[in-house]
Amino acid sequence: MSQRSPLSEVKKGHISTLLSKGKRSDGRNLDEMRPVSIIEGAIETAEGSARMKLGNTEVAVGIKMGVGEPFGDTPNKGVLTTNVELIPMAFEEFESGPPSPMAIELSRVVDRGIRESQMIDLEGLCIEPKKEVWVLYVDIYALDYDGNLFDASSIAAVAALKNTVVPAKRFGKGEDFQLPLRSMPISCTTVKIGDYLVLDPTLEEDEVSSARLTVATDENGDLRAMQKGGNGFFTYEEVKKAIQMSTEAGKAIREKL
Amino acid sequence: MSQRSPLSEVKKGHISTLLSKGKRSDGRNLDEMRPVSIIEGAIETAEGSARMKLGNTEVAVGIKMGVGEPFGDTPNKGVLTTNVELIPMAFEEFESGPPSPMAIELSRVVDRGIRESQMIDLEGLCIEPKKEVWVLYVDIYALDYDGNLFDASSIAAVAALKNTVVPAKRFGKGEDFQLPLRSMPISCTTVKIGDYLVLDPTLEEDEVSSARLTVATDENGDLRAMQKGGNGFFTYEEVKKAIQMSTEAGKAIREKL
Amino acid sequence: MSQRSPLSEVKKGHISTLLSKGKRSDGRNLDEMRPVSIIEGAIETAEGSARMKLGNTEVAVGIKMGVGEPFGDTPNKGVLTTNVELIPMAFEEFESGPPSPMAIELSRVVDRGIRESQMIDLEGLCIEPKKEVWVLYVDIYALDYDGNLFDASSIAAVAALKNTVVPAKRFGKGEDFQLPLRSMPISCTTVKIGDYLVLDPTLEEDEVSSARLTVATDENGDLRAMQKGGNGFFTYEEVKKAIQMSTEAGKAIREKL
Amino acid sequence: MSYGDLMSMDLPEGLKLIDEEGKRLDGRRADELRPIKIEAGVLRRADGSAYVEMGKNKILAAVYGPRECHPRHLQDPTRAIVQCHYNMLSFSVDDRKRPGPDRRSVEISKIVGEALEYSIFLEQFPRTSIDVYIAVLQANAGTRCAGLTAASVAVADAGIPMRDLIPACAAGKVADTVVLDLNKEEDNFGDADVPLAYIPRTGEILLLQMDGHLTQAEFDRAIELAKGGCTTIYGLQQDALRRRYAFAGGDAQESEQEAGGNEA
Amino acid sequence: MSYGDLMSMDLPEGLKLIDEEGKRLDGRRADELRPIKIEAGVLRRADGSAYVEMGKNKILAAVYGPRECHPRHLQDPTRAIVQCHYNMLSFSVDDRKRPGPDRRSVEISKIVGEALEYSIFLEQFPRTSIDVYIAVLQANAGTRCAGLTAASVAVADAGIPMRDLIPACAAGKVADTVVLDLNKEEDNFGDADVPLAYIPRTGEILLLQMDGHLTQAEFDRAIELAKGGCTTIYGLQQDALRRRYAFAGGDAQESEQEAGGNEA
Amino acid sequence: MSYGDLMSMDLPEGLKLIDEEGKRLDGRRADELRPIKIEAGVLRRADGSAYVEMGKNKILAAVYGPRECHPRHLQDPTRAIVQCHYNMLSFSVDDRKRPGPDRRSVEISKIVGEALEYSIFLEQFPRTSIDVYIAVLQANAGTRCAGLTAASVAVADAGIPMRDLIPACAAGKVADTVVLDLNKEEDNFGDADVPLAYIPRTGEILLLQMDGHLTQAEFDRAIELAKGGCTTIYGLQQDALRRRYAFAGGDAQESEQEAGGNEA
Repeated sequence: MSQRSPLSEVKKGHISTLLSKGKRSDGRNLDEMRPVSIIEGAIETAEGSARMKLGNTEVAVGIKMGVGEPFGDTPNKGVLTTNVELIPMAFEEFESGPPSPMAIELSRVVDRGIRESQMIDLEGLCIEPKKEVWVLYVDIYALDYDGNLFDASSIAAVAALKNTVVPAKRFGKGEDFQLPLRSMPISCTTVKIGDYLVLDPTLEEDEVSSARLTVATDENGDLRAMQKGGNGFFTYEEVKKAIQMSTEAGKAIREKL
Repeated sequence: MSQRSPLSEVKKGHISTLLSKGKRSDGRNLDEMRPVSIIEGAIETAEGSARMKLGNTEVAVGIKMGVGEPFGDTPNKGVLTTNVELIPMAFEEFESGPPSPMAIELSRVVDRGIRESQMIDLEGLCIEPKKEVWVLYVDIYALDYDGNLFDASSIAAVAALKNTVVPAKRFGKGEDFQLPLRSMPISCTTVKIGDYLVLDPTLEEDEVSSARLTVATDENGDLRAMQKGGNGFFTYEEVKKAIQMSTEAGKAIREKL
Repeated sequence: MSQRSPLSEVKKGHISTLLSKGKRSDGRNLDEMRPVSIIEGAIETAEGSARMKLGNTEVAVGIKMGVGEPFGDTPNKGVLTTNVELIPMAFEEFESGPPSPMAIELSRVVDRGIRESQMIDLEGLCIEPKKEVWVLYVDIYALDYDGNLFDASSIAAVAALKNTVVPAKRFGKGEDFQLPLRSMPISCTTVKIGDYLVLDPTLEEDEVSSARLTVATDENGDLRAMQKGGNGFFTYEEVKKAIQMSTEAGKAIREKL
Repeated sequence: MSYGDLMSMDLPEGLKLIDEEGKRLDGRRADELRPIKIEAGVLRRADGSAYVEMGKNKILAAVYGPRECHPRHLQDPTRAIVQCHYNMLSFSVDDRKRPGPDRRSVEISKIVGEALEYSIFLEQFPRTSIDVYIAVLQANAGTRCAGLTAASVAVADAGIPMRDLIPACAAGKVADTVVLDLNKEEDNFGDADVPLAYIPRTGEILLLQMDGHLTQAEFDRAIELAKGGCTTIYGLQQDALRRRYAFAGGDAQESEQEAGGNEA
Repeated sequence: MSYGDLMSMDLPEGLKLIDEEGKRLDGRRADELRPIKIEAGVLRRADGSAYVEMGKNKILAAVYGPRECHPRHLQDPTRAIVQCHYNMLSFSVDDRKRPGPDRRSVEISKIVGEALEYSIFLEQFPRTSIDVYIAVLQANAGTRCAGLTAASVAVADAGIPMRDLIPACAAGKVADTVVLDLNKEEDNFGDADVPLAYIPRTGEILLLQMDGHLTQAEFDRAIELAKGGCTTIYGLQQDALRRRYAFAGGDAQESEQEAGGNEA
Repeated sequence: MSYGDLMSMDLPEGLKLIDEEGKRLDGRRADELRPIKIEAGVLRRADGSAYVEMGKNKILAAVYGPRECHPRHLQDPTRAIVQCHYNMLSFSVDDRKRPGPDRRSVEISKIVGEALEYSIFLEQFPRTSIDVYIAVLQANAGTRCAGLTAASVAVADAGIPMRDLIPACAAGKVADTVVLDLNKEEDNFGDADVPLAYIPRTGEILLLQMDGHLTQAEFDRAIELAKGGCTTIYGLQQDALRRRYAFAGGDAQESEQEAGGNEA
């Protein structure tokens, strides 16, 4: 996003010319998501799972659970950990080793989309206050990368959480039960290319964009999380427009889940 | 083993010519180990120890023990950890820092030779089921490297385990006692140079070889562990011949321990 | 200290010429410390703190405390941990990441100055023998570097410990109380440039010096810790003279605390 | 009541984040910033530096560069890059923080660095790195905004050509009220937090995050308040640099400037 | 009985790994492979890729290269090197695995990479690296063999000149019987495991390990079974590539091929 | 009484570190070194090596170089650098030590390396590194001094041009008495420890530390004793090298040399 090589200037010119005619290189409208395909529950070793394609971007999400101690300041709540792994299988520039700043930002934005929206009823994951709670890991792996992992990751995480069954029997804690969920926030991302805002950018679009805005909205159209990225700016009018595009796209995706 | 520099092609030619005459550059037969010298119990701070030379290859092995919790799936068994350290003292290409793939493969092969052969009576290291067991560390340091650390490490580990005394008194767990052992598997390694199989390779031989086979056999000549390495191949006939060479050499070494 | 680039040879010549006239580039006498300014207690989130300037060298020290288990061999003593962070804010050659050998030596010398001098009454930090003791972290950050972090760090640490209040109430362990202190050792450092010994070196002086001697003395002028550094030598006469300079300077600083 | 108590508990009974008269725990009105102090040029070794107090936040920023870019593979032949390191000192929070970067500080470093990149004429210094270090000595909610405010002054103090200074502050929602510049208690027990970096002259938004739950109307109000806060802080940044240049050559002055009300 | 129960216990009473009729827990005969599905060209970004299901194992492999070798000091001026990374995803096993390589995966990466090196004409690409990534989505014993099987198809899918495809599978000993292709329960409660990679056309053995306790006669029988398994798998690898090339240009087809019996 | 008991407790009742006749726990007088054995040229792969026993300390040292300097950024165009790595093997102490460097070993490596640098004509080998590895097989107080003693012999064994050999030993204070060369019990229950490296011929002090509590007069006495110890050790270092060169070509000899009293 930030590296402006001569090549990407050419690419940018090409993409901008198309945008000025209201077109994108893959034929989409500016406010249109790529095709979404989600396979839920395909991983039997996980408590819940989803494989998701957003255009050519593909991720796998698995939910694992265990029993552990609660944090001292939330003695009656389960513990949630969200992690995005950008494995080199997915893209030639992803590297093994400690997570890059990009992977960390992704993890934290997805985590906030789940945590701050209070999607999961964490109090329903308390076994014994102060002593035992369910620990929930949301592990997201990028398998094939063509831009906008923010949305692919967070939507696939929501899908995986939806089919998660708490493995209570395996841990000797009574009968298995469905993970207790409340609202279901959907994150959608817009980037700015020149003066245009486009939804759900491909990698090519992402590379020539100057700024990014991810917006998580809930069933009521309320805002649940937001993250601006990139070394460009938005005006407040642009922010409002991006919020509107994300809200609309979120509605459409929520219906598919 | 895998790097084929022009120099090693020359070396390989020389070594192959000798082999075609049934000779090796240090005068050994193809199925002959280098001289073995073992000093047991030289490290007073260890519960058991051995310094071993295999030709010019030298290792030091020390056994340390402590009291800890058993693993959940083996509540009545002691815990075994095997670790090979390829410290830069031993060879100019060994580096400080996290263990190399070579060091990890070595550690795991030596560990399997001890663990899968059930050499140690791990149930005899249980203090109180589910609560307290003896924890046993087999730490192997390469001091001087001239090839075939697989055999030097695993044989020295066996020698060190043989003279290990469980320090029960120091930990307030009754009287000291000899580490309970069962079978005594011996690992011997063969490499393939051109079409020849040679036992106990020197570093020079290792560098020009295409494949390696380590075979651990017990008192009955049964197979207890095996590991093929290198980017060349063995035919099944070659595997059988290597097993035979390892079995014979193992018998001879077992008598010395 | 050890790198002798051509530039520093020139610098060294200049500094030596001055020294031969009994002068230093900032006008000080050879046995004179730079101006010391200490602000105690400025960090409200810390149990004790000090910001200290020694000439243009500046450090911030904060003391944090918690409750933990004692070490097995000191069941009735609090636990002390001292750490110096050479953050890149302070100097262009300091790097993020694991501590450099310089940072580790600094930490350990400051730690010994506090620990071996028995400055803190660690037995007064026992809550319940073998079970609970106070854990005390002395964290020292270099903010601006112009030489002699040994003295800036250790003097600022002493100043921060002096205003430390044990947060017993916050941890439900009774009333807050002043950290129990005994003696108050002061470390002063001398370096050797050519044949001259100079106290409290600036970075420039440090870079052209061949050896360093840090000496911690107590109220009685007794020796409490010592550390020689650098790849040059001292004669025993020089060591005696450096001890004398450090003892005198330590007295003067002790009066200011 | 101690800090620790407030931190680890639910809102203590009887405590109201906003009282009947609309006053907050620390006596502020909804649209009021905490007292702010900004000082430029406080360190000798760094090329530029600044110190900011914003309520109980105490923050140092230092800038080195433009200088040779390490690690090399990050070099850009067409422009400088900004490498920002946000660092909470171990004793800046109630429970000691282990030294070194955690995931939170990596994320903050990234978004603060991106905002700074926009403000600098990077094309003038190809292949170089501009390294920005933010050290939080004492934290009390809002450190990313105060850190960016300080870092921007430090970049200016280093004499690096800039498009403009970047002021930053947060707004949020507390006890059903949209308020400016949350302190720690409000952040812990509030409903939403919206950090914003905004250049008053151009209306450009360079940093924007949101946590919690806001209607779109509440979000509008939060942005409105935060814009006002940024405008005030922008003035204080300029004052600090003016004082710095006025006394250049001598030691930096210990002149304090407090921001009381704020007509956002 | 759940997975977890089987994993952490001794063999539950009454459960027989092989019944009176010689059938195994999942109904297979001693010389029978689990159902296998192989698909080539399943990822868009990688130069080559493959997906393998072998019983309950689900494995992806991707290949990048030949490309510039990183880190540089591993470059070989005379040939390409293969860098293989075997990776079990955190949720592929019952107890969550911490992301990142552990010692087991480093060892598997090494021996699988060595086998692949033999199969590629490395001399044609001096100074380059061929990077192979194996991701285990779901594990059920035998992942190193299934991973190598998948990786070899992915190398072919990348169009890299190869000596031959490499099929791999294990044999072992369970309840005193030598059997082909152990599943997880058999691996946990069995007596020995012998993974093998074997090229049927030439008889070359490229990967061989053994764990447990076997007489030399039992070892012979295990190798015999595993050779037969490799021969079957080799055919399925070829089929997958044929389907891939037949439909090249379109999306990879979801055509499934099951391997029932095996006349080893 | 076992090692472990001594280590983790206060001085056991009735045990006197120095008895009525002035004898120490191991029978030595106050000014007496422990038995010392030094052997040069004990490893084949290293360019130089040495083995030292000093009481119950067992220490190997190896030297590689001068050779190309890694990492590159440490290269000095005007001289060689010394990179010293002091390493306690995991089983060299009562409680197993995790392999790899800890903070203590980093500090010892630094100060031992600095002392060695002084002894080598570094200017003769610009841009290179001389790598010194010290492995403590068994530890019993005084390993940094014994390690430096060994390393200096190993440097000589590598044929690297040196100013002089470096002997090192410690003095300290035990039960109100200043004594030479503390063993483990004395180190644990003593009042002060003063490691010293000192070249007898020139009077140069290359390593000096102090821990504990000494009056300045006691410090003088400790240095006096340690100087004497160094003089004795210096002779043993020379003997070891003489034996090594006398038998050069054959295997290193297992000749032992004991240092009894010491006329310091």
